[in-house]
Amino acid sequence: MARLTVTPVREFKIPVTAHCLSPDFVSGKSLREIELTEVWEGNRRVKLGSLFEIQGDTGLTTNDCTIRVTGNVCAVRGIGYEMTGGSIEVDGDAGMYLGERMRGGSIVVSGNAGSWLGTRMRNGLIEVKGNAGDAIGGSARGATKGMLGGIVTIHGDCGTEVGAWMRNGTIRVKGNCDLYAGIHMKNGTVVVEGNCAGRVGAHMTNGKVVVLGNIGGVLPSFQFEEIRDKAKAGDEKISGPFYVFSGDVNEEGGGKLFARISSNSDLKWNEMFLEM
Amino acid sequence: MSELLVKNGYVFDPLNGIEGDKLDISVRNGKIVERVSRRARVLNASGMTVMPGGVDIHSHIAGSKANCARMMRPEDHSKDPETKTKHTRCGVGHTIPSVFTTGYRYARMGYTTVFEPATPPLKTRHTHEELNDIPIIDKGCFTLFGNNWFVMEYIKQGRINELAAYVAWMLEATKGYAIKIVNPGGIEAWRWGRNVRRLDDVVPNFDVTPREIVRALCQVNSLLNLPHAVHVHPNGLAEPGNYQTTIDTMECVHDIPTREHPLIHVTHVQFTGRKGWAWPDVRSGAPEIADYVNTHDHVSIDPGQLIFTNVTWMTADGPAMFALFKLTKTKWFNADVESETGAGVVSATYKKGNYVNAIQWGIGLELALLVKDPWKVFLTTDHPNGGPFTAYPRVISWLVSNGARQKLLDKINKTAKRRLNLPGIDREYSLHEIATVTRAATARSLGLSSKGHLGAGADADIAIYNIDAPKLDLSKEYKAVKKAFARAAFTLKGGRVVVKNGEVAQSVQGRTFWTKPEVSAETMGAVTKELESKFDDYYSIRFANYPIEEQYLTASQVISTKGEV
Amino acid sequence: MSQARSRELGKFSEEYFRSVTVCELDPDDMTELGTMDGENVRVATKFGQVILRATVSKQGPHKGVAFVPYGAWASALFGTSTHTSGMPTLKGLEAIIERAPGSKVPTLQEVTRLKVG
Amino acid sequence: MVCTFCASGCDDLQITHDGRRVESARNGCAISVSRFTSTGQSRISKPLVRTKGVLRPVTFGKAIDRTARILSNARYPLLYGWSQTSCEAISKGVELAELVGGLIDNTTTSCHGPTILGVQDVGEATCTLGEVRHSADLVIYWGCNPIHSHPHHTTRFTIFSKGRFRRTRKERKLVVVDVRRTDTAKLADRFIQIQPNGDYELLTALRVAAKGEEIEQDSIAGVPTETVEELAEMMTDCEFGALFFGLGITMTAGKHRNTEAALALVRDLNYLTKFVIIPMRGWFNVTGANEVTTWQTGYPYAVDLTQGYPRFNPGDTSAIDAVTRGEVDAALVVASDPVSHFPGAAVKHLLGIPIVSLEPKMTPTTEASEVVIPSAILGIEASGTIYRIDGVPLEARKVVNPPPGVRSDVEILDAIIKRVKRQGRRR
Repeated sequence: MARLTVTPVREFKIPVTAHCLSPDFVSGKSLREIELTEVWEGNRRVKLGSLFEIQGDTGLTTNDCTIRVTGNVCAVRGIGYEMTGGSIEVDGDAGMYLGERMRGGSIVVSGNAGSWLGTRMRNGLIEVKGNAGDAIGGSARGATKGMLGGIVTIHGDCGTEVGAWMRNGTIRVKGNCDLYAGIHMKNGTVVVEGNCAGRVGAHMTNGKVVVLGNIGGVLPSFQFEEIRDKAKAGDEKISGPFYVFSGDVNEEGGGKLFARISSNSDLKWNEMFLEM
Repeated sequence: MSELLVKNGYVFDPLNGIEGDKLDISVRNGKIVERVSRRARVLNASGMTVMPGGVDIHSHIAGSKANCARMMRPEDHSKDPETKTKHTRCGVGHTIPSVFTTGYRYARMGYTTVFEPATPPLKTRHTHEELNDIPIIDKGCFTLFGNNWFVMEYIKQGRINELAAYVAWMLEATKGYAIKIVNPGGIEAWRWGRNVRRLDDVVPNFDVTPREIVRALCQVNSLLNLPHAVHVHPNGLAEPGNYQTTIDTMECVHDIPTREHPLIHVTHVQFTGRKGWAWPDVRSGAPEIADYVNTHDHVSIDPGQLIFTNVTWMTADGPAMFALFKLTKTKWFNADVESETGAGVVSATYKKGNYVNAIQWGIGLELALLVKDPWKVFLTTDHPNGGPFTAYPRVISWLVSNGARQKLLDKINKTAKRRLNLPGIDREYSLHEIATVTRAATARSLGLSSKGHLGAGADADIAIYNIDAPKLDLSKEYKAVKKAFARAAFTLKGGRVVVKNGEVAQSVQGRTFWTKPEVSAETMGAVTKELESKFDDYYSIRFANYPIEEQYLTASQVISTKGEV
Repeated sequence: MSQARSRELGKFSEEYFRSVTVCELDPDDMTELGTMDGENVRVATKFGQVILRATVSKQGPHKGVAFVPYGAWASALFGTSTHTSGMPTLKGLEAIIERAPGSKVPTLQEVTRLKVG
Repeated sequence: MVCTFCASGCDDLQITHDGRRVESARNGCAISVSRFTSTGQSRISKPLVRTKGVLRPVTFGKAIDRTARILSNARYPLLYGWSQTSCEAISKGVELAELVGGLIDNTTTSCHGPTILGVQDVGEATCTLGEVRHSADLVIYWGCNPIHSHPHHTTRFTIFSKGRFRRTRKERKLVVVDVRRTDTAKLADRFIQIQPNGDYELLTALRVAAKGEEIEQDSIAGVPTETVEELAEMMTDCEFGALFFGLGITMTAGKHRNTEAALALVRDLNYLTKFVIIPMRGWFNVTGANEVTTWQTGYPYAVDLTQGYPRFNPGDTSAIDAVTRGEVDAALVVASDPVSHFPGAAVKHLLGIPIVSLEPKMTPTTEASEVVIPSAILGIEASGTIYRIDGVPLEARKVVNPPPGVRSDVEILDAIIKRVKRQGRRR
C-alpha cells in the first residue's frame, strides 16, 4: 500500500481549502505535480508545496493510496472531499468539511475534527478519536439531503445537530451530544453512548436515535410507545431496556427515539401510559 | 462618432419582412442607420444568423419576491456559482440568479431587453434598486393593480375616469411600464385565507367581481393609450378545470374598442389552461384556448413553458402558492403587501414521470404550436416558474424540431403522453417564426418602437448566432440550434459588443423603461387630493414618501402617452 | 430605552455607562443575596465575569433570572460557540451572582481591554 | 422625515433645524428625538491614523491610502457592520469585499441571522406592517419588548393602531410571552411567563396542540399544558393573527431552530386560519443590509468572497466565528461596534489585528482602530435608501450638513475602492 506523507510547514491561521488532499486526486501523480497544485489560502492561490512538505509514494490507483497528514491542520478544510477510495490518516486535528460528499474509502483522525464532517457523504468510513464539531453528517445550507450512507464514529463528544437531514447510514458517538441530535432525520441511525443536551429527533420523519446516557428530556411532539429490551443499530443489538418514543408528530413522522431506562429515570412518568 | 458594419449575415427581421436575406446592418452611435462611412468598423457575420436583440416580455428577475426566493434558497445557489472575471462581477445562478449574473446570462443568449412582470407598488423602490443593478440589458416592470383598494373602490363607484387618473398617477409614482393584474380580487380575499376562483365570484368587503376589475382596467388601458396591453394572470391558477376561466377572462373584454395591438395579454397560460375536475384527470385545455386565440384579435398569450428541472415558483398570487405548497410540502414564503397585493414563493421540482408535470409540459408546447399566428404567442418560461430563462434554447429546439419533442415524449409519463394532443402535432417553427416569438412580436406587443427590429432608427441591439441559416436543417440539427441560441457569437447592445463567443466582453448600463400617461390637470388634481386624504388610512407610510423620484433610476427612459381623460 | 437614548450621547458618556452597567435582579433574589439597590455585584458565567451595579427589576417578578443590558459589559460574559448559526448564545446563560461591595465597576476601556494611547 | 433608529421606519417625523443642528423632532419617540438632537455629541471631526500607538489626525487622502493598503495586503479581511448605513453604501461594501477578496457580514449575524437560517429551512408567512394594522385581531409579542425597543410599534401597527377592519383596542387581543413581566407584558390581555431557554419546547407544544394532538407532559417550560392548549386555541380561532418575535428567541439556546419552530408554527396555523410572523429587527437598515447582499451575491449575510465567488455558511463564514478562530487578519468596520458587542474571546483577537472604522462617533471600536474615518449620520446628514422590518423601502433624506470635512459612507467607500483598484492587488 502506497503512503504519501503530508506535513504542514507552519501553523495555518488563514483558512486553507485543500480538496486535493484526497486519494482520488493524488494517486498516479508525481510528488512534483502535487506540490505544484494550487490551493486557496484565504484569498490567495498558493502551491500546496509551499504549505506542506510532501514525501512518499502516491500509488497508482485510488484504492492503494494512503495519505498521512501529520500535525495540526484544523485550519485546512475539505480534506477527503468526494473521495471514492483509499484512506486518509490525520495525525492531529482536522478542519471543517472533512470527508464532505465522500463516496468510499476511510478517514481516521487521531485528534479532533471540525464542523460539517461527512456532510452529504454517500459511503465510506470516518473515525475521529477526539471530539467533533457541529452538524456532522449534515446537509448543505437550505438543502434537505444530509448523510446518505456510510459510517461515522466519534470517540469523543459532538456539537449540535448530529446527523441533521440524515437519509441513511450510521453515526455513533461514544461521548456526549449537544442539542438536536438527529434533527430533520429522514432515515438511518444515530447512536449516542453518552448524554444528549435535549431536543433529540426534532422534526424527524423517520430513522432512529438510540441514547444510552440521559436523553435530556423528550419534546412534546413525541409520543411514548413502549418499553423494549433491545435496540437494533445496523446488524448489532444494543441491550436496554429502553423507553421508546415515536415522532415527530408535527411532521407526521414515524421516527423512533430509544432512551435507556437506567439513565433516564426522569422519564419514568411515561410508564403510566403503559397501565392504560 | 462610432460606426459599425455587421457584414454578410443572414438577417431575420420579421417587423421589416426580412426573412434570412444576406444583408449588412449599419450602426452609428448606438442606433441602426441606412448606411455608414467606409471608416466603419466591420464585424464579419458571414455564415451566421443576425437577429434583433431578444425581448423578454415576462421574466421575474427583480424585486422583493425574487429576493425573498434568493434568501430562502441557498441550496439553489451553491450548485451554480459565477466567479468574477476581468469584465464581470461574481454571483450565483440557478433558478433565481443574483442581479449581475441575470444580466450576463441574458446577454449571452442574445437577449437585450427584459421585463419584470409583477411589482408590488409599495415595494417598487426595491424593484428599481435591483433593475438598476442588472447590467447590460434594458428593462422595465409592470405595476400590480388587480387587488388594489383604490382601484376596487373606483370600480365600485363606477368612476372610470378617476380610475384612469389613479392608474396614471401610480404608473408615474412607481415608474412602472404597464398594468398587471394577478388573480383579480383573489389576493384581497387571501387576507382572510380565502380566494376567488371564478370570474363572477365577489371580492369580500369590496363587492366587486374579477370580471369588473379586468374590464375596467382594460378600458383604462385604452383611455390612457398605454404602450402595452393589460397583462393578466387569471383567477384559479394551477387548478384543474381553470382553462374555462382563462377563456372567460379573454372573452369578457372582447367588446372593448381595441387599437392596433391586442388589448389583453394572458400570461403563462400553461398554468391556467387545464381541463378536468381533479389532479388525476387533468387534461390539456390548449386546443380550446388556441382556438379562441386563433379566432380573436384582441388577445395575445405566452405559454410559460415547463422544463423538467428544479424550479422556484414565485407570483403575487398568494393563495395559489399556498395551495401548491400543500402539495409539495417544501418551503413556502408568503408576503402580503398592505392595501395592494401579495406574494408567494415555493421551491419545487418538475419530474418527467409525474403525470401532472408531463401534462403541463405538453400544454405549453401545444399552445405554442396550435396558435397559428406567431404574433399572438410569445416564448416564455415564466422564469423561474416554468423553468429558468436559461432554458429558452431548449424550448426553441422543441419548437423547431418535432423529432426533439417526440424524443422527450417517449420519456414522460405514459398516461400523460396518451392524453396529450402533442404527439399528433408535427408543426415546426422556422427561424423567422423563432425571431418573431422571441423579439419582434414581444417588442410590438410592448409598444417599443426602437426594439425588436433592425430598421433604421432602431436601437442597435443585435444578436448574432452561429447558425448557417440556408444550410442548417433545424429539425435534424436541433442540438446545434440549442447550442447556438445558448451562446451568441456576438451580442451588441446599443452598438457595443457586449458578448463575444458566448462570453461577456464588456458590461454596460442598460436603461429602465417606464410610462407617463398624460391626463387632464383637473381630474388628476381631484384624484391626487382624494389619495392624499385617504392615504394615511390605507398605508403605514406617508403619501410624500410613496412616489419614486426619476433620479432614482440610474438610466431612466420615459415613454409618454396622451390620455383621453 | 434609556440605554438606546444615551447611546446617542456617545459610548463614553456617563449616561451610557450608567445605563448599561447594571444587573437587574428580582427583589427576593436580592434579599437572599443580602445585597441592596445600587450595590455592586460580581456576575460570573463559565466564559467570564464582570462587576456590575445591582438594581431592583421593575419588570419582575422573575425569581432566579437576572438581566444585563446588551453592551461591552454583558459581552464579557458571553461564550463564542455559535453552533453553526453564526450567533453566540447571548441570553439564557447560567450565571453565579455574589455581593462585591468592595470592587468597582470597570470602565469601558477596562472592560474591552483597550490600551488607549 | 424618516427616523433612522429602529427598524420600524417611522416616516412621520417633523424636523426643525438651523441648517447645522436639528433643534426638534416632532412625532418622534424619546430615542428618535435624542438621536436627532444629539448629533453633535462625541463626534469624530478628523480622519485619524495610528502612529507610534497613538491615533493622530491626518488628511482624508492619507487615511484612504492606509486603508487601501491594509485591505489589499490582508489574506482574509472582514468587512463588518452595515446595518446603520444606506443600501447605496452597502452596495459599495459588497463591491469592495469582492475586490479585496474578503468576508462581508452584517450585524444580522448577531441579531436575526438565526431567523434567516430558519426561513431557509421552512420559509416564512409574513406581510407588511400595514396589513397587521388593518386586519390583526390577535397580536403576540414573543421574547421582545417593543415598548422599549420599538417605541411606536404598538401605536402605529398593532393594538393601539386604527385599521380598516380593526378600529379599536377592544377588537384586538394581545398576548405576550416572555421570561419576565416586561412593560409590554403589562399591556397584554394574556401574559405567559416562560422559563429561560424554554421557547423551543413551548413552540413545539403549540404546534402539537394546534394540530389537535395530545400533549403528554403536564407542563411545558414552566407553562401548564392547559395554558398551552388555551393559547393554541386563541391562535386557531382568530381571523388574522400576527406573531412578532425578538432576540428572546434568536439569542437563546437553539437559536435558528427556535425561529424555525416559530416559522413552522405560523405556517401550520395557515391551514386553519390566516397567520403571519414578523421578526422585530433592531437597527434601522439591517433588513436593507440583507436585501442588498442577497440580490448582489445570492446570500443575505456572512458571505465569503475570498475565492472570487460567493460562499455562505454561518458558523464558518460568519464574522464572530471567523474572528474567534483567529482567521481574520484585518477588518473594515462600518457603523458598528464589534469591540463592545462581540464576545470577550473574539474581541481579544480583534484587538490584535488592524481595524479600519467608518463611524460618526467615538466607540471602543474606533479607539481600537488603526484608521478612523469620520462619517455623516444617515437620515440626518446624508440621504439614502433604507428598508423597514417588513421590507418596505424608504428614502431617508438629509436634513442638515455634516460637520465640515465629514463625508458620507458612500463617498468614503468609493474613495477606498478607487484607491484599491489603483494599487492593484498584490498577488
